[in-house]
Amino acid sequence: MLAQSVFTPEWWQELFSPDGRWLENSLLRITIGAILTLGLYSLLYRENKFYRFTEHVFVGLATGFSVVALVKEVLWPQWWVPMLGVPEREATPDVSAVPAVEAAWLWGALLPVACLAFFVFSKKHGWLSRIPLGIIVGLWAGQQLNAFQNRFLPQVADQARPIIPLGETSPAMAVNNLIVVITWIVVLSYFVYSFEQKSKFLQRTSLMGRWLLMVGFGAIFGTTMMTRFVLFIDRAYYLLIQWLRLGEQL
Amino acid sequence: MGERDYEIISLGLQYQKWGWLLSLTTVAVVAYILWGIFMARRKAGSVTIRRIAGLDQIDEAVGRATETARPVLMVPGLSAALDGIAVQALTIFASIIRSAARFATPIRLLNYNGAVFAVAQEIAKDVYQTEGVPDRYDVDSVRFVSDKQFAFAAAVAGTIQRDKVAAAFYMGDFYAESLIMAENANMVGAIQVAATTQFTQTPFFIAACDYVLLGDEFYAASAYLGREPVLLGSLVGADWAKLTFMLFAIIALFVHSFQAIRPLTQEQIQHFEEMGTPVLEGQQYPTPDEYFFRWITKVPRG
Amino acid sequence: MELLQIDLTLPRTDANLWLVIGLAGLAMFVSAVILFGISRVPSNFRRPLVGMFVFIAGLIWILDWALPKATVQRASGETDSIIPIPIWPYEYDLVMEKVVQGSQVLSGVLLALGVLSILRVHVKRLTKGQKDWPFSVVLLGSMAAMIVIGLGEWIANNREAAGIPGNHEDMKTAFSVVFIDMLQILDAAMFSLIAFFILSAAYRAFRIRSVEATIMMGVALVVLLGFIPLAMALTAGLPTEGLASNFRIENLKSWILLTVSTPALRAIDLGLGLGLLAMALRIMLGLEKGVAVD
Amino acid sequence: MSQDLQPEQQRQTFWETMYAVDRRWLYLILIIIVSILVINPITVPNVEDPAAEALYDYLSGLNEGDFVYIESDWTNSTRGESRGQFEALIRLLMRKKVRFCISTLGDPQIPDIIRPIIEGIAQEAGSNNYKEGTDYAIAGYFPNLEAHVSGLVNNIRETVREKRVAGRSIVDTPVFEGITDLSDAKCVVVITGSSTINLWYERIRAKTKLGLMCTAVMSGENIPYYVSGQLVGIAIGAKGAFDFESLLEKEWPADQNPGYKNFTSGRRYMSPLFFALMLLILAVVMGNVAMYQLKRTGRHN
Repeated sequence: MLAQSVFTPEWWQELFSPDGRWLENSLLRITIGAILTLGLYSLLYRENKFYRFTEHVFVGLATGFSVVALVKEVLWPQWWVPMLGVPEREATPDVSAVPAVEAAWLWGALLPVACLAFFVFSKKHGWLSRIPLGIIVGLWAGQQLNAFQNRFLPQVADQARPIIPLGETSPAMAVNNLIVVITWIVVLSYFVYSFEQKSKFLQRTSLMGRWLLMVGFGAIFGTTMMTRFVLFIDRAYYLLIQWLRLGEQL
Repeated sequence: MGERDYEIISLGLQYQKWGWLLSLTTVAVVAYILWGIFMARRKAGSVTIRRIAGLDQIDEAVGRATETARPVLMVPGLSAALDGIAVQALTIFASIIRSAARFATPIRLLNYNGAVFAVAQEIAKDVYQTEGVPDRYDVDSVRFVSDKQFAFAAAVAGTIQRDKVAAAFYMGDFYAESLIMAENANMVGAIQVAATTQFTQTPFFIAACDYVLLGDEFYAASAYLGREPVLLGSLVGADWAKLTFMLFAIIALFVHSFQAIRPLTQEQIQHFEEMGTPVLEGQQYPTPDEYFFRWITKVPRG
Repeated sequence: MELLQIDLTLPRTDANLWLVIGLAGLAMFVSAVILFGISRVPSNFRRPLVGMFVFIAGLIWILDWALPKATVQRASGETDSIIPIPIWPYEYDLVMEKVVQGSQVLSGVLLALGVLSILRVHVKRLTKGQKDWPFSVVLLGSMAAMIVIGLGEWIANNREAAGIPGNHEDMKTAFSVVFIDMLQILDAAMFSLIAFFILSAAYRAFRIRSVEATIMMGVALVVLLGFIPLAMALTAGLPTEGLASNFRIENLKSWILLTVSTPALRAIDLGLGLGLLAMALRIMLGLEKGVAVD
Repeated sequence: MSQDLQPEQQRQTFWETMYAVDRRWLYLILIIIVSILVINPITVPNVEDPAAEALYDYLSGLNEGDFVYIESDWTNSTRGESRGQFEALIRLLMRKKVRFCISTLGDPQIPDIIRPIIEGIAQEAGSNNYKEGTDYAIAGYFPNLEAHVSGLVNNIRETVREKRVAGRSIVDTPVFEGITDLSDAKCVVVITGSSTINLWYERIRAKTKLGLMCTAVMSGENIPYYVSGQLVGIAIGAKGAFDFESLLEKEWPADQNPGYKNFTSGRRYMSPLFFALMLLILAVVMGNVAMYQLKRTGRHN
């Protein structure tokens, strides 16, 4: 058993008689985090009051943080500062200079539009909330042409690799390239909805497509399992080594 | 400010160097879809689409919830903003809420995004109204939870376990948290139907849920449920686009194959130089990046 | 006389703060009045009106995609690639910039809707003393704490940057406690729970029931083994070249990932892309029920 | 346990239990296995993944004074995999006396997380006591990924000029000596748990080499880029970290170089990972055998 571990008095002394102020006591801070972690892990046995407590702390902190981020990353830099501008300030020995920002006061007009969204709670004027929402979803919709072109056309073009085993293409490569394209087409054929798949052949390909899809999903499953386990192992390290100090640190 | 303070050197960058072919392809896809919609509207009922397994189970799931008097859970995904995916999810949920409203089954519609929450609120309200049971609508049954991924997951898991939901529907964008929700719902023995546009999560839904819509069955769902000509039509258009892409893949396959066995000519080498994708010295055959269709998508424009 | 020549933007000095605030207020008022007018339109015009907003919003981006971009030589000398169509008082690209900025602000404000919903649910639970009301206290409390500390840290940083003396360290420490030691730890903990769920899910689902389940299981296990050193040691005896090398587990893994898995997933992805595009078109043309169109 | 010794009735119940084990037992076993092996890990042999070896060989082939740009955007949520990769990479670069600059994306807190790690490694034997501002620089946090990447590609100096160390901009420090364009960097290494790498594929020019250290989840979508030659190499997940560490050990054996620290979380996490995955495989096999047994004895419905 290591010195400094949870089973030694030193650990408890460090926890309760902090060097310096309590906020700087790293062991205390880790302890807070560790207890919250255990709270979430208790869900594995069953939903309980400890979990419920941790969950509500979590949601509270997270939502609070979103609000903070909204103010300091969106409203302030993207709306307030551009609207009112910033007067220039020269650098002083201990403060760096602040460049001037012109005041685009027209941003003020945006606020009422955004506020229309709050009519969603009103019975009579509920439809007004559809204006800001509509603008947002409209902007999203408009981007999709560009997104489709940039994301999918390269993929489709990339599928086609040489299948003639000459030049720099080895027979093995040629076979693989052929398999790639066939797989792609067969799987895509599974996602054709509106054509009656009367012929045996079409039904077979569609079934085949489903199976090939399962190969892809299996691969995802396999690669993901690893990452997830390592995450848990890392948490175990945090609890057992960093917190309880039951083994030597890295 | 208004007047020009610049000289135009070259115009139409995104159309240069065969770029127009890319734009044309996109336009063609759009045309397919619009044409499909147009045709389907002209003569409705002309379109039939293949069966989509998971969707037939919706009513069964809701019915089961009614018997046990336990709530139905719905999650419209973790879209970062109000986008078409969330809208599609809510469109599907509308029909679920409808049957829930008929059977007076309690619902839980948990949202990740403020805007999506607003729309969900509206839709739920409308459905209960049109079903003529506005009094059955509990305002708090449609909630915003959190817009931090795992806080959301924690809250959903907690809700599932506390309310012992009888049925759970996950539709839309899901990421790592998918399995947290699905396994917890599985613990309380809920019937689960899932459809996600993030195909990296589909395998986990397959493992933990009773019914999973694969890929764009998610988009086909509303057409399948509603049988509206517009939706069916756009589905047909998308099908034709898929077939065209298959054909294109085969053409590209042969083009590239013949390109790959012919050594680069001097003109080609010069051409690639001019186009900003220089050929390595001593290189005899074109590299994959120089295969025609691939090159089009990679050549720098402007 | 400066008041007379008001532009859409005006240089900000320490002097004209109130002028700027006044103008911003004016802008708010005017747009509020316009919107009030809109709210009065007869109900049969509402649908096309909202539809128009959606369509125009979409059109902005479609034009950005379609309008010919150009390489231009600025008067100042440097070259730049823009859409050479001036829209008073800006160039098109600058307008796009503003649109993006505006939409971010817009969707940001909508978070407030969510926060309202949270407050409504939990305050009601609290006042009505419903089941679990103490947890609502916890939630509201931690939320308030995070907001106070988060904004406090932000202000402290700004004051420090502005050279205003004072003790800024406490706030920073407090923030690092609630953010790094609590929020981030909670995040990682919840994330790591997936390890357990993946275990039980695999145990339940990986049964040789159907062809599909079997395929998925087989591939998952092969890929998994391809990542495990000891498993790789099993086939390490095979040659690294030639036919037999294909059966080295890591090569088998890579082959599956590259030759079958990737194209299969790209196919499903293309289908999703088409579905998304169709959705976008329906939304823009107001053919989609549910959103933006009543 | 051997079933033959058990009476008929009990054997059936045994298989029925195996067929549907309460998940909590699995969870408990997983916790026990991982806890034991995290507290005292056992050393497992390694077979380096060729892709990871390719990246290592390229980097370890660099000359003294070469410059490498690192884009690191892992947070606590992928710490398990990314931290090991990060540490191994930094060790290698320091031992090779390669200058590097790090910029982070995604989370303003990351610089605070990585700085102590780097300073810790700089203290180790063989790290040529690296100093911030002379041998390496931390360009800090950039909120906008898109702008940052294109900025680096177009004008690296302007993009990171803002960041100051000891009063002067990092581009005026020896770190950026002779670096006028990103293509002067011998390699850009991206350490990530998210898809930030995709932007690099789009933006980076052919001249600049690109290396990737990612989580296992991302391997499927990124291996193709290694095959097509867009990546010099790719280290995947904890295995990738372990590969790097064992390659460090091969180049600087600890017994010949006293004080050299080659292994950290990569090897540390490998044994618990291995046994956890074994548990998973065992559970799956058990479930299937049980199902088969029940089918055979007609108890499975």
